[in-house]
Amino acid sequence: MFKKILIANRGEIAVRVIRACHEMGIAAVAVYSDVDRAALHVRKADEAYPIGPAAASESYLNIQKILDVAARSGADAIHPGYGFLSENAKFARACAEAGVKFIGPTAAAMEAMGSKTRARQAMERAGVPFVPGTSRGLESFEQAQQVAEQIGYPVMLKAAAGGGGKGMRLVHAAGDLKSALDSARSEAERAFGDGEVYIEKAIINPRHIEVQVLADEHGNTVYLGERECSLQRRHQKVVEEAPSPIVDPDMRRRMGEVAVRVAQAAGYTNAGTVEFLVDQQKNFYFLEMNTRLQVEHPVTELITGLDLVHLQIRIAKGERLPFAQDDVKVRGHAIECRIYAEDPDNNYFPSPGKITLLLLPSGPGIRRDSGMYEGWTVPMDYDPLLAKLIGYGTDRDQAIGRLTRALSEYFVGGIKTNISLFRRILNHPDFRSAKIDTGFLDRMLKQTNEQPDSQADAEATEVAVIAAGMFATLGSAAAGVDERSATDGSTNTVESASNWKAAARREALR
Amino acid sequence: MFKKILIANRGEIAVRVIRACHEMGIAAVAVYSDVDRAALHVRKADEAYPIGPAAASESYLNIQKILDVAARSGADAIHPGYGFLSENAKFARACAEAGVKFIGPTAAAMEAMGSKTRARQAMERAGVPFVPGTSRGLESFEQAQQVAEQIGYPVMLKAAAGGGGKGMRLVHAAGDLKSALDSARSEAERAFGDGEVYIEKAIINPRHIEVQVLADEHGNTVYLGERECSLQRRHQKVVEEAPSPIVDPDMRRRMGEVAVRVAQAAGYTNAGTVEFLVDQQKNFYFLEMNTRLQVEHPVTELITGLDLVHLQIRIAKGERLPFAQDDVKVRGHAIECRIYAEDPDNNYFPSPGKITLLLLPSGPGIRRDSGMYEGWTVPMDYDPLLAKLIGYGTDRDQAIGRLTRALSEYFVGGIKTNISLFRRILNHPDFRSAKIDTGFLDRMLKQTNEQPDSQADAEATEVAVIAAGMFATLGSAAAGVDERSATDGSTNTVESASNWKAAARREALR
Amino acid sequence: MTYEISINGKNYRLELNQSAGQWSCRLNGREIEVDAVLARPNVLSLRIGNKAYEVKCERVASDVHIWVGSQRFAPEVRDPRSLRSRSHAADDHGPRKLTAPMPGKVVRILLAQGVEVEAGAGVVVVEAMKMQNEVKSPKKGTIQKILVSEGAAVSAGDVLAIVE
Amino acid sequence: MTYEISINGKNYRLELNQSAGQWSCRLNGREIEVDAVLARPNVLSLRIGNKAYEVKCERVASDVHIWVGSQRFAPEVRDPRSLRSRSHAADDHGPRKLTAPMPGKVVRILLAQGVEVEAGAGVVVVEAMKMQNEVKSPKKGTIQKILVSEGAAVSAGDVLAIVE
Repeated sequence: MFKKILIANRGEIAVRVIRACHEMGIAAVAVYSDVDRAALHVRKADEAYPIGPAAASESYLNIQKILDVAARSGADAIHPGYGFLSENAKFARACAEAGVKFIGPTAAAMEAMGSKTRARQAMERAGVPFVPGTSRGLESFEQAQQVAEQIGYPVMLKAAAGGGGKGMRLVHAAGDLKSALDSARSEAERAFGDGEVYIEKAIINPRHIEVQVLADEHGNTVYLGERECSLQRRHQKVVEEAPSPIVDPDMRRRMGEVAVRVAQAAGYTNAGTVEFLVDQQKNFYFLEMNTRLQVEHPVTELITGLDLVHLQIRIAKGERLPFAQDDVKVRGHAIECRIYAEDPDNNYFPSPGKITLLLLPSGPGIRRDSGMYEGWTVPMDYDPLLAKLIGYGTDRDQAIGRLTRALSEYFVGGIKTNISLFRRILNHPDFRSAKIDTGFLDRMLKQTNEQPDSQADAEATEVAVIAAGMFATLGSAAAGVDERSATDGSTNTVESASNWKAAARREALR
Repeated sequence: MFKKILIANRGEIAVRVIRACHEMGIAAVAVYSDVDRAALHVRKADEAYPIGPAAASESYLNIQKILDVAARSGADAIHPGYGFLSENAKFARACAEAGVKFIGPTAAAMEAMGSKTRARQAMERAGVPFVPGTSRGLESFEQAQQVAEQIGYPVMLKAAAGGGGKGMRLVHAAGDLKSALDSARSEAERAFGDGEVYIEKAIINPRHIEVQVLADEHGNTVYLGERECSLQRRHQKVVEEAPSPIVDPDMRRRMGEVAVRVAQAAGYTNAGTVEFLVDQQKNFYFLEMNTRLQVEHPVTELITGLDLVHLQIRIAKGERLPFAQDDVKVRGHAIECRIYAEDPDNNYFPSPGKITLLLLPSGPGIRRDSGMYEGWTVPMDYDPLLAKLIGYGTDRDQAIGRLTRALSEYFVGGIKTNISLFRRILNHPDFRSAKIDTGFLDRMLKQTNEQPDSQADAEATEVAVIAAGMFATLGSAAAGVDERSATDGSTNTVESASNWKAAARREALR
Repeated sequence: MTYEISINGKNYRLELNQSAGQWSCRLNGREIEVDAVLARPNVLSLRIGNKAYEVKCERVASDVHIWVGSQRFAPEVRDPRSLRSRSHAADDHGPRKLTAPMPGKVVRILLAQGVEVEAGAGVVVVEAMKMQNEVKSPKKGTIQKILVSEGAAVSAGDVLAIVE
Repeated sequence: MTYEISINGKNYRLELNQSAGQWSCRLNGREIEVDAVLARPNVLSLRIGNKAYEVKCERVASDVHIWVGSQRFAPEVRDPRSLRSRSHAADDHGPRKLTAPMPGKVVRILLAQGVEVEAGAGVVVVEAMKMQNEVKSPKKGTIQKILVSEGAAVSAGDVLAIVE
């Protein structure tokens, strides 16, 4: 087995991988930027190396710096986590050249999947179902018109190099096609330096369902069931669950077999995810393959009883999959909430800052993967994901019940989080009855917050009044260390690294 | 479903039952003694009622006080947890008479199991395998001699009303029988007010393996696999796991079917546990039935994917078991560590006091059921169980790996705990290879702590020296609120209830 | 000790006395049986009658919030030794401050000093975690002052501009 | 700042200076590269060279323990502004105190004032959590003084008796 693994990431996923290393008796090497010295992944690692300023381009995205640390620390493998360099073929190749094992697919497999249109050609040969449309970029507006007529409106324009909704346009009628095509192209050009745009039939209110696959380096590929990821905001997943409430064993098998064909067509190894769009008739269409570990991998772990990171490491070491497809059994139901540092009262804008009070949920069926701790200052430089709260239950209702209970125990003071959002989602009748699609969340957020029970409300208000008086009476004794640190953000740090104001100044100088 | 459930208990199990109530949308009523006002179960409940002084006999064991709270709060059911009144037939009957549903078996079923000898007679009729010996109390020393000759030495003398090793004597030779019988009788008399003693063939180095059963009130009884509970100190379980490393599917079925027969013979309903002794040839003998939820129930929940407390409540409400025996599938492996407030450097004597620093483990495969929190003062009046840390894995090795990892994250400052003990157990070659029996732990504790790696040791010592200097340099800033509360145990409490000194004074006055 | 406490514009008169850990409490003259334990700093285990509540006190910069279970309240407590009183009251008269809703970096100033502004119009753009946030005018009026410049780092609560 | 620190009888000379969050450190004259962040009170995230350690400082009554990962140390730090120095040193001469290992209740006094006592002989029995704990004499000698009476409540570290 590997002796030492470098984790080229930060936050909850870095902590999660470090834990897997320790569980397998492998030393874990952390890297951190100037604003992350006090981060949890540095506390938990066996070795930690600074790799530069807050800006990711100068630290977590800097291939040379990370390979230098690998060399200095003597790490024999690198886990990229998700985001940052995880889907960077150049990095995978550089690792291979440096003689460090990249825990993930080969650079070639990444590139095959990197461009949506090229991936599509390979997949079509493998008989993978696609949304009707062009498999390559459009040459001309005329061609766009022609194809749109064939497949029928509404149609969707998408950037070939795209992702995250950039360069995407929904077109309802022929009249709007020209302007939409132009703006999609220029947006794609700006965003990806590549204006290539293709056209597809638009699926209205689709579900986003993805299939987890695992492939070893000896030609064995299996699927581990699906994840329902339809709850999104700004093309950002917010709640994921497994299994999908609409997928039955037969559909699971059919989607799984397609996913395996996709992986095999790309010569894929290690863990990957095949994304599908599912329409109201439960037809599923290949969307893209994510060549990394997903944020939402825990829901699959809970319903299959497997540890995907352990398996990633074993596969990277050259081991064979320790089980066959028939051994994979889905049991129970799991739901994940992504806890973000966002302000619900301010259109969910990011809310970095110091965590002055943290009360943690635990107990039956609750898994918490977190990168935060009380006293830590959330830097303003990175993705606002703080932690993931995952609930498991014998069935979906129990999972929802446990998660609701755990959310009521969870308290993050000092910064704003989206915890209240999950209460709304989990209580929403359409979510309870699993009537969800990629438009659900935006629709729900447009609704005014359902009227709270006014009597309970009045009672809670009186409690708040009494408590406010008590805290005033108790004064600083009741505030403990928190009050001090609230007024002096630096009391929790010996050095100034994680004092965000300093970070902000550095930021401002760039 | 029930509207409101009273939890007649404290500590981690009260919290665990409150959570189940909230997950099912049921209001939870807590009761607490004077020294438990600040306890976690009071914080988490919807209603909380004081029931008197610290002494359990005047609070948690006081049937009338608890029924009074049930009446005042309008609770329609009572969950007794484990210990305290959980196996008290009088209490179960009093609840029935008061028109409050007791969540557990009937008083009659408890009484049938209460006396080991009477239980034995019922069981023998049901064809349950027993350790050779007398099924009823010994009339005379002569009879004892006679039986001992028949079954052969070594033999074990046991108190009929017994438990916890009281009134138990191991006799190796005929010469020791007389004195052993006399002392066993007088000890049983003192302990249980009942000197009835019986005799059994002594099983040397047995395993203690128990089977979880569930019975609804419509005649359906199922078993949920076994738990290996051989790791004990002073007849107190310390580590439990499921499944047992030595039980294969066939043995599981045979033990399970016997357990179901035992339950049915007693007309048992709700959750119960049938304990077996297993000898080195894997013969299993009925020991006793515990008519309550066990401390170690979580390991069964993790490998079956079920929630036993939810099921207890549904069964008590009159629902049918929602599954059949064939639907029960064992998957993966789970191990539980009982975190006690004990001092490993002082022969594991209890160590109550104020928890000044608490770092909590979480992440994949880790479940934490706890009754403690940072700033809480562990009262000196009750069982020292603070929390349970349970690790789940695809297999036993992964469960051990995850648990070892989580233990290294777990830190309880201000009081002594037995966390270090689990590290020794989990690293012990005999435990790793599952060569365990009820004598394992005492043997291990006799061994001197295995020599630590002296080089790593020297390194850690230097780290400690440097850190000590840094803490000295940083002074009180580094101590935060903890230093204050360490010198003034009352800063964390507005009232004096949880200030243990006050509690101790009250204690002293009794 | 007597407090004037207002929540959502509603005013309460709270008489609170503590002796030997026992509390006596009158809310708007009504006697209420209360009992409290400070479980840890800023966390109260509160009993009112026999109902139990976990109440959290959140102190961020100039704000104090009280959480009852999952509900958040922003009480204003008036008393010498009180939690800092907050009173950017709801009236639209006189100058109003625009404050940064989060720490971040000022990336754009949308309106210059002295110009007219509609209620809800964006004035300053603050960026954090790669997202931009338009800070909007709370009222119709004119921009009396812009207190930050582009590129400046600001913390939550910092005053960015004043509208009159 | 220079400290004399001893652990398990071994003495170390530690020179430690902090400026602008940067530490300089010499241990027994050897220069060591260190870097530390106080993650939260009593928890240091320490880097020595590139090795990372989570170090906890546990303060209970008169004891201060330093935990490196899962290993516990009882350092004695000598310096004016230091952690409280502890020195019930290992020498057997002069009077020695018997202290309560845990809070509890004195249930029995086994030996009276003035009597001879063997090293390791039980002197006082303290009960907590329904278990009884014999507090034993640290040395051979005579019981100079019994400072508690049966039924008394004691906290961890309280002196129960003195053996001379």
